[in-house]
Amino acid sequence: MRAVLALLPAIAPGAAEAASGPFFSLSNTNFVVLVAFLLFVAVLVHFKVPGMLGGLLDRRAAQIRADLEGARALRDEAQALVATYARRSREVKDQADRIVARAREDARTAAEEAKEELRRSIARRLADAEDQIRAAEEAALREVRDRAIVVAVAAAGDVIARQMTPAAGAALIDRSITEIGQRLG
Amino acid sequence: MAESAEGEAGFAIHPMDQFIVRPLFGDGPVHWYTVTNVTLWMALTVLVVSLLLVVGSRGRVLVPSRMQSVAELLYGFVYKMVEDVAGKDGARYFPYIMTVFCFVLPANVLGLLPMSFTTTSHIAVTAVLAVAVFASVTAIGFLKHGTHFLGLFWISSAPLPLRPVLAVIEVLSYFVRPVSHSIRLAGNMMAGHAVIKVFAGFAGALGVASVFPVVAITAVYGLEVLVAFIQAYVFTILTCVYLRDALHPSH
Amino acid sequence: MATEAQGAESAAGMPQLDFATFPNQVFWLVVTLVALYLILSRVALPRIAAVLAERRGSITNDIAAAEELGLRAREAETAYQKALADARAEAGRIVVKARAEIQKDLDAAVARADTEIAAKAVESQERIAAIRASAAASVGEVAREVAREIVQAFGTGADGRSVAAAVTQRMKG
Amino acid sequence: MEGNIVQMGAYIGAGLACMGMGGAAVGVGNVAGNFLAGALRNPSAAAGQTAMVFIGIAFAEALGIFSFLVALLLMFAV
Repeated sequence: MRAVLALLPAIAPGAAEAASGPFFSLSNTNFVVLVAFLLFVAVLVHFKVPGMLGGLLDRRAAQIRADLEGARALRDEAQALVATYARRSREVKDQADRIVARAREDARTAAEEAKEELRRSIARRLADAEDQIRAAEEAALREVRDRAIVVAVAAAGDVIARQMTPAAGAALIDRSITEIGQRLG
Repeated sequence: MAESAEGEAGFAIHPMDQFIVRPLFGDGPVHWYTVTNVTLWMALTVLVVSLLLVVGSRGRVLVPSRMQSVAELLYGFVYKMVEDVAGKDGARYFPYIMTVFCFVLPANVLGLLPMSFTTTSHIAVTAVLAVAVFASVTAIGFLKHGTHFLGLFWISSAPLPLRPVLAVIEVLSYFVRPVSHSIRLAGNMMAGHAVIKVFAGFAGALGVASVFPVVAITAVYGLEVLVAFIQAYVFTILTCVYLRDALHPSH
Repeated sequence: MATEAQGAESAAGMPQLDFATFPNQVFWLVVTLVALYLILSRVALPRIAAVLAERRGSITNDIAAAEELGLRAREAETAYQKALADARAEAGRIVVKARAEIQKDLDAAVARADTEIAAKAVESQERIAAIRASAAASVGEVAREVAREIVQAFGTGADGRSVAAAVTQRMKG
Repeated sequence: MEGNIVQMGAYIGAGLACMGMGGAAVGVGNVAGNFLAGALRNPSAAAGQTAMVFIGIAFAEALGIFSFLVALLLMFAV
C-alpha cells in the first residue's frame, strides 16, 4: 500500500495536468479526493480497523497452531500410552517368565521335599521291616535254644532217674552234704 | 459540451476525466500497443497479486504469517465459492475463476486510490472478461453435454404450451448475461468514482464549507470499499453460477 | 482536452465509449490476464494448496495416528492381560505336571520300596526257616551235650548212648 | 436562454432515466429487507443464503446501473 502511494507522484503529473491550476488547491478535485482519502484512512486507523484485521489474522494463526498442536498432543498422548503398554508388555514377558520360573522352582522344591520325605519314610519302613525280621530271627533262635534246653533237662532227668539206685542216692546225698559243709566252712 | 460545463457556475466538475485512457509517456495517439495508464494500473494489479499470493506464501510455513494467512483466506474463499456454487466438478476450473477474482478485486481496490485509474470501470475491460466467461462457459456446456445443453432453455417442468415462450425468454436472458455481467461491474465502479469526483468538484467554490464535500467523499469512500469487494465477489460468484449451469444444465 | 481532434467529442464525454482506446485496453487486459493466470496457476495456487494440504494432512495424520496408536494401545493392553493370564495358566500347568511327575516318581519309589521290603521279608522268612531247619538238627546235638553235662554234674556217670537215646526219646514226644 | 433543443431533450431524458435508479433502490431494499426478515425468523438458515442475497442485490442493482448508464449516455454521448 505504502509502496503504491509512493508511486503516485510519479504518475500524478499526467492526472494533475488534466485539472488545470496548482495541485494544492480546493479547485483541484484530485487534491480534494486525496484529502478525503487520507481522512478516510485516518478514520479507519482511529477505529483501529487495521489492528482488528491484524488481530483477526493473528487469531487465525493461533487457532491453526492450536489445532496443529492439539492433534500433535493427541498423537503424542497415544504414543506415550502405546509406549507404556510396550514397556509393560516387555515387562510382562519378564513377569510371565518369573511366574513360570517360580512355579517351576516351587514344583522342583516340592518334588525334592516330597522325595526326601519319601526317602525318609521308605528308610523308616525298611528299618522297621529289618527290625521285625531281626526280631523274628532272634525269636526263632531263642525258641530253638529254649527247646534244646528243655529237651536236655528232660533227657538228663530221664537218664538220671533210670540210673538212680538207693545206694547211689545215699552217696549222692552224702557228697552233697559234704560239699555244702565245705562251702559253708 | 465540455466547454459549456466548464463555463457554468465556476464548478470544476469533470467526473469522467479520471477514466480517460492516455499514453503514459508523452502525448500521442493511443495505438493498441501503446503503454498507457491502463497498462500501468493493470501491471500494478499483477504486482499486488504477486506480492500477496506469491511473496506472501513464500514461507510455506504451517502456522501462517499475516500475509500468508491473507493469501490462504483468499484461496479458501474462492475455492469454497467455486465448490459450493459450481459443484465438485467445478473445482477443475478454479484457477480460471481465481484469475478473474484476482484481477477484479485488486483492480477495484486500487481504483479507490486518489488519482488512480480504475481499469474495471471500463466497459471494454469488463466486456472482455464477461464475454470470455460467457464463451468458455457455453463451450464447456456444449462439450460436456452436447445438445443436451439446450435443455437449459427448455423448462420441462413448465406446462407444454408455455415452454416455447419460456424458451425464448430463457435464450434472451442467456444472451443478456454477458451484457449485465459486464455493465454491472463497470457501471458500479464508474458510478462511485463519478460521485466522488462530482462532490470534489463542489469543494472549489465552497471555501471553508468545502469540509462538507470532503466528509461526504469520506463517507462515499466507505461505501466504495464495500462496493469494490462486493462487485468483485458478485462478478466471481456469477461466473460460478454460469459455470454451474454449464456443468449441470438440468438444474 | 488531452485527446485528438477526431475523438474529442466522445472522449470528453464518456471515455468508456472512446472506441479508439478499445484495442489498447483489450490488448493489455489479455496480457494481464495471461500473466495473472500463469503466476497463479504455476506458482501461487500450487504453493498455497500445498500449504493447506500439508496442514490438513498434518492434522488428519496426527489424529489418524493417534487413533491407530490408541487401537494399538488397546491391543497391547489385551495382549498384556492375555500374556499375564497365559503365564498364570502355564504356571498352573507346570505345577500340575510337576505334581503328576512327582507322584509318578513317588509311586515308583514306593513300589520299589515295597518290593524291596517284600524281598527282604521273603529273605528273612527263608532265613528263619533255615534257622528252624538247622535248629531241628542241632537241637538234638545241643540237647545231648547239655544232658550229658547235667548228668555228669550229678555225679552219676552216664554213657553217651543212653543219653542220646533219652534225648531222641524226648524229642519225639 | 440560448441552447440546443437536442441538448435540452438529452438532459431531460437523463433526468428521467435517473428515475430508474429509484426502482433499483426499491428492488435492492426489497431483497435486503426480505432477507433480514427471513434471517430474523430463522437465523440458523441465514448464513447459508448470504451468497443468494448478494446475487439478488446484484441483479436488482444492475438495472439501476443500466438507467444510470442511459443517463450518462444521454448527457455525454448523444
